[in-house]
Amino acid sequence: MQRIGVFVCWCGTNIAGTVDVVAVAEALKKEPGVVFSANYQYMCSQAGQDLIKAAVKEHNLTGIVVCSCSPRMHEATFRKTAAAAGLNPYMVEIANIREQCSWVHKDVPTGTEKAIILGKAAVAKVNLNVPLTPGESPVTKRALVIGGGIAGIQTALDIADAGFEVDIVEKKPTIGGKMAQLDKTFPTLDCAACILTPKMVDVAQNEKIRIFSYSEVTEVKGFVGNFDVTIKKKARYVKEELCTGCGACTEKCPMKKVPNDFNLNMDTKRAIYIPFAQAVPKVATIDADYCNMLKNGKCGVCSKVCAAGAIDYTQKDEFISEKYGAIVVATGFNPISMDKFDEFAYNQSKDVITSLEFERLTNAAGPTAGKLLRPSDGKHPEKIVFVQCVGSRCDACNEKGKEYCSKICCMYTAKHAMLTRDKYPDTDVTVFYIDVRTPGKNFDEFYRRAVEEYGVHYIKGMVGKVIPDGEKLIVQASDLIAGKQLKIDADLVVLAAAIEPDKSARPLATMLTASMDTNDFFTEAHPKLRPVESPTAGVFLSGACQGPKDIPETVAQAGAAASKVIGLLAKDKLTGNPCVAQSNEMMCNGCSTCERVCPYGAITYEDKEFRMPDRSTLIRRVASVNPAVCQGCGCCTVACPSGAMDLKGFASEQIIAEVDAICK
Amino acid sequence: MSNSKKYLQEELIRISGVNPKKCMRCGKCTATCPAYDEMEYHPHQFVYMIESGDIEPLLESESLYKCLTCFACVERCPRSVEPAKLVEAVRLAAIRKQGNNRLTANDIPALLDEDMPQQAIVSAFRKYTK
Amino acid sequence: MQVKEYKPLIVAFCCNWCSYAGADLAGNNRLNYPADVKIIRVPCSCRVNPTFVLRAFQRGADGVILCGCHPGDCHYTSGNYYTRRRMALLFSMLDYLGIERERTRVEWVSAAEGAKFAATMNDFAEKVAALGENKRLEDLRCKK
Amino acid sequence: MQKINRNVLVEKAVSLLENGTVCCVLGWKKGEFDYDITPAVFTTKEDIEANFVFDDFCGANFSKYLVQKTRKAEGKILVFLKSCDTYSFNQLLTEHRFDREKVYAVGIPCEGMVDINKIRAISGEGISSVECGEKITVNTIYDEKFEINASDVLLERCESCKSKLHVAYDELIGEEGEVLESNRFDEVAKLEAMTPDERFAFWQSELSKCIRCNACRDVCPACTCEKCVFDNPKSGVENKAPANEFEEKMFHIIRAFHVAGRCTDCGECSRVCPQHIPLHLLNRKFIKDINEFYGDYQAGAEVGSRAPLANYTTGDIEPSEVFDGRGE
Repeated sequence: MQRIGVFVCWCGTNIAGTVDVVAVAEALKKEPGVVFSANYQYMCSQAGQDLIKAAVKEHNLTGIVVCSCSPRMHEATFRKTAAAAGLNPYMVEIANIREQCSWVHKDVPTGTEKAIILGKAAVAKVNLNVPLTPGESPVTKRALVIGGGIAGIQTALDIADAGFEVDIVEKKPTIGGKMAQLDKTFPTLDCAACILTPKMVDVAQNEKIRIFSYSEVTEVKGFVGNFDVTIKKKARYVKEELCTGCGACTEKCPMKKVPNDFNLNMDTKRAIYIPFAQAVPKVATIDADYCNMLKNGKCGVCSKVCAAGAIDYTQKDEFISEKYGAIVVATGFNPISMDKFDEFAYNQSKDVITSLEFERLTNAAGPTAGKLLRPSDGKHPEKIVFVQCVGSRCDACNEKGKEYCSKICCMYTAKHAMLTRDKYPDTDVTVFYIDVRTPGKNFDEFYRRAVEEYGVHYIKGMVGKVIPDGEKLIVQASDLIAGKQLKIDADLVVLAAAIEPDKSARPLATMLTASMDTNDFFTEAHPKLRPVESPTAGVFLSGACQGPKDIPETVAQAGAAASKVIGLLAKDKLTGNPCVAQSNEMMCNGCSTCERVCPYGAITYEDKEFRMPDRSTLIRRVASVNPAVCQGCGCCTVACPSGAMDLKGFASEQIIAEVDAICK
Repeated sequence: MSNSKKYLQEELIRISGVNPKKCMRCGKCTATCPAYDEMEYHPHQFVYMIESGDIEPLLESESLYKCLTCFACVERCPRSVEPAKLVEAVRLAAIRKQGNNRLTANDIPALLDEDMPQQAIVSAFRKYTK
Repeated sequence: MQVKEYKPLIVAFCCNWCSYAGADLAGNNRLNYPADVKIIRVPCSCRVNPTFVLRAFQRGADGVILCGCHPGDCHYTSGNYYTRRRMALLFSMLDYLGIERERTRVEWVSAAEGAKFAATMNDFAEKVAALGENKRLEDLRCKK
Repeated sequence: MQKINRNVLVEKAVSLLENGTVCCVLGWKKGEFDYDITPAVFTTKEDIEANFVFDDFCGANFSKYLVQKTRKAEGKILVFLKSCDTYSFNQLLTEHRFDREKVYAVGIPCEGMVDINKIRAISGEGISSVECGEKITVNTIYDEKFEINASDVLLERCESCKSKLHVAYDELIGEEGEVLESNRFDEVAKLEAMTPDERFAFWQSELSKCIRCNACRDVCPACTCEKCVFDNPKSGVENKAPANEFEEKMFHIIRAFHVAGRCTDCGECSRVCPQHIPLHLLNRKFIKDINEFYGDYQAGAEVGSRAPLANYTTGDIEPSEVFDGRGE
């Protein structure tokens, strides 16, 4: 039997004005388990808390009911008071007789009567309370960053800066991501490589950071603070530790017709390659689909020219297991495929390109060495048409595109238009837009400069179709403001393709039990207040995997994700919320229903051996809750058919006791 | 909007099954329209004018009979608004009025000539007659 | 005509993150609603087992209302979606057994909707009061 | 489809037992009377040949027995499954309630089982013997003799059979059937069309007959909990004996809700109820609602399907909208 103390607060006149606090204290004294009751002007004051502490000692209290303001206000306060008096803090219950009683009811008899009932419900609950101790779990002080674009790089650097070890897993042979493919960046027009490559070098040189390039995450087990991750290092047929990145192999490789994905297949590379000059790690990789040596054993040139002896044709995929305390997802984005947009003739003409291809065409390290030339004939285009919102802002039932605004297209199109006019003032540049969206520091000014200083024609209206006609592309479009249909003879058409999350994100989300929206963007724990955390504890989001973002936003989010990781890794132990679900193994059917409704993947199943009354053993499948992952929503408790699952702190028995107390 | 206008608007929306509010005013329908030069009001204007209830001018307009119903606008609309179906609905609203048949049997002989496929006349007759 | 003023007994289950906070806000703004409404705090509306609802009716409650975060806003991301299914089915079943459908309700009340909370409770209490005492689901054995 | 003969099943059982495929056989044997055929476990050829029964009274669904039996059996268990039983079989597999490897399932065709109560309605009390053949021959202690067509006295669940398709088996005897257009929701719809007062009166009169024998729970293939909530003092609904009419209502609502989305509508609850309460009307109400609110769902149609109550969509119907468009 509990020994419960009831403490009724006046809250000045806030409560005492409409509730007869003395009568409440008297009435509750008669409740089962109650051995002491008192009332005081301000329970939350030091004197009020001292009164509670003294009563706990004097009356040997095992439970406390405070009739006061909302538990959202002072539950934490009174739990601390209880703890200070040597009581388990979870032996405290609050009866909310202010916000939900004295403030909403007018007269004293009504208020008093309701306050007594609320008090009784709290007493009934405390009678069934048990001391709870928050679970503790150790924290592996190492973070994993999945994705080595600017988001992943920045997050890794920030975490490493705080003194924690970080591993980056990047599926491509080099880190750098999309930003490495860009030419200039808006709105300042500084060169992407100039600001990105030093960061890549920082990553390479930081002794806290390990890079797993050409690698993928294949399995994630465990939970916040204790993830077990398996990483597949794909065979690159080059010993990373020996390769000096001299490039002799790539020069001598006779297989020259390999599509160069770094340049979006607009030119070719060799079967052994280093994606670009500033690659990190600067290590060659053999493309097994094209290498003659790997395909039919006839060649071996790279091995002969490699002075370091780094070539290893027998290399196999390698699986590495590592432990991490936190995981940051930074899987980034890709432009959507233009295959379905027949009207823009992307597949019919080489001179219809996407904006990312345009970036490569203007990049000094690109296929044209930075000269803006038509992919079809290498001539200088005199008339260029840019089309915005290709595949963005589509209706939900439109299968070609995406419902959302891709956010970055307005600005990069303005940038492309401006740079073209700057470098080639003889070029005629037209941009077709639906809306120009430029919220961002110096963004609108940038767009206006493109129009006013650089003479880019902005036309409101969408392009209806692009018709290849000899060397020209006839762009049929509407000018909605002039009320005209236009037919422009263009030399080059640039499509601002919508962006979508990388395809690797969906299987990764499944592995992490992290939730995604219908567009495969990762969902944040709270859209406003926890934007860089996944609802799955210990999983954080960085960059465009969470939604379309430009570089400054990505870097800001990367830093924010890093700070969350640092906050987690700085702890030696994680103390959880003790109000978590718990399964009674004796009653568990092993049916998996709870596992299916758990939003956090906190429930797993294991085969457990039971001793039966007849001394035989029985192996049964039972649920077990990981208290470090469970957030205590209680959804599983209702889903459980046998009632084996219960929620500590809000046990079925306790809630039923409250119901009974109220309905008496 | 007056009641009669509102009624007409609702009628058109009902006949066509199109929600003009989904339009984001990109004008791709008009950009893609092969009959643009023939039309006084263009597909995006149909959508916009029906949404704003300004339907009378459309009912009067020759544009109704210039639309080829080729469905290029329907195919390419990013918002799945389906402008051609709205044009069709306005056309129906126009010809359903007493004496508003666009084409009568008497008009047909005059239209017959060597170059005109007869199928076109048949389908026009179906389309433009109550 | 009713001679004695009948006071219904209403049990409201409120989720900790939205609706309980909404109820607190109603208090902060001194928005009145009948004292017949007694709130039980649960972490999430999905913690409410249909047996709790039935238990309340069995013990003499005249109406039971569940309040949770708006769909899509659940603190636990998906709890209230399950609540919605469970209660839709439970309430439909109660109605099938001939228990007045006005005695049960699910309402989504956010932490900012103090006014909605008060208005909902006023409306619900009024509807339940109009039905009178809940005889159909009352357990006579448990009555004192 | 033709009726299957007992000898075919006996032959099958004996051969599987003798060649070591299975170690025991779940089958039917005669009970106290000709018409209370009961489930039994056979382990020898002799026992099977002597006592195995298959006739028009073999309604019992064996799926549930597999939960306990597979735990103890050394080898495989042979189980005969009618098409409706296979749904329960799959549902239990979905819930990981037994090890599929330990079962050898033989699907058998079924033309419907008969309801002894319907026979009694014709013959009156005092049935002394029943013989199943082309027709069912019933003798009474008053020396009366009746010849009844099985198709006239089918169990309710067989009259409204939802499927002759076997959704699970290792081996099928006879021809495969198909999912049928069933009128099984008609009764539910009739009740829905009543006024609340009429419905209340209907259920009050039905449920007040309940003697809380728990037969419905004990026979239900979805009720395989390690410990039933009604036997668990901590569940808040522990309740072993009848006290008043509400207790019964509470019991049946909770029971129906517990199996909602998992009930395959096998009809065993109504078959075994000694008070003849139409319990299937509660389960079918949930099934009907689930189909209407969340799209058609047949529990047990496939292993591993996600039960409607363990699932959701963001656009689900609101509880307040449930009654919209349902008249009144």
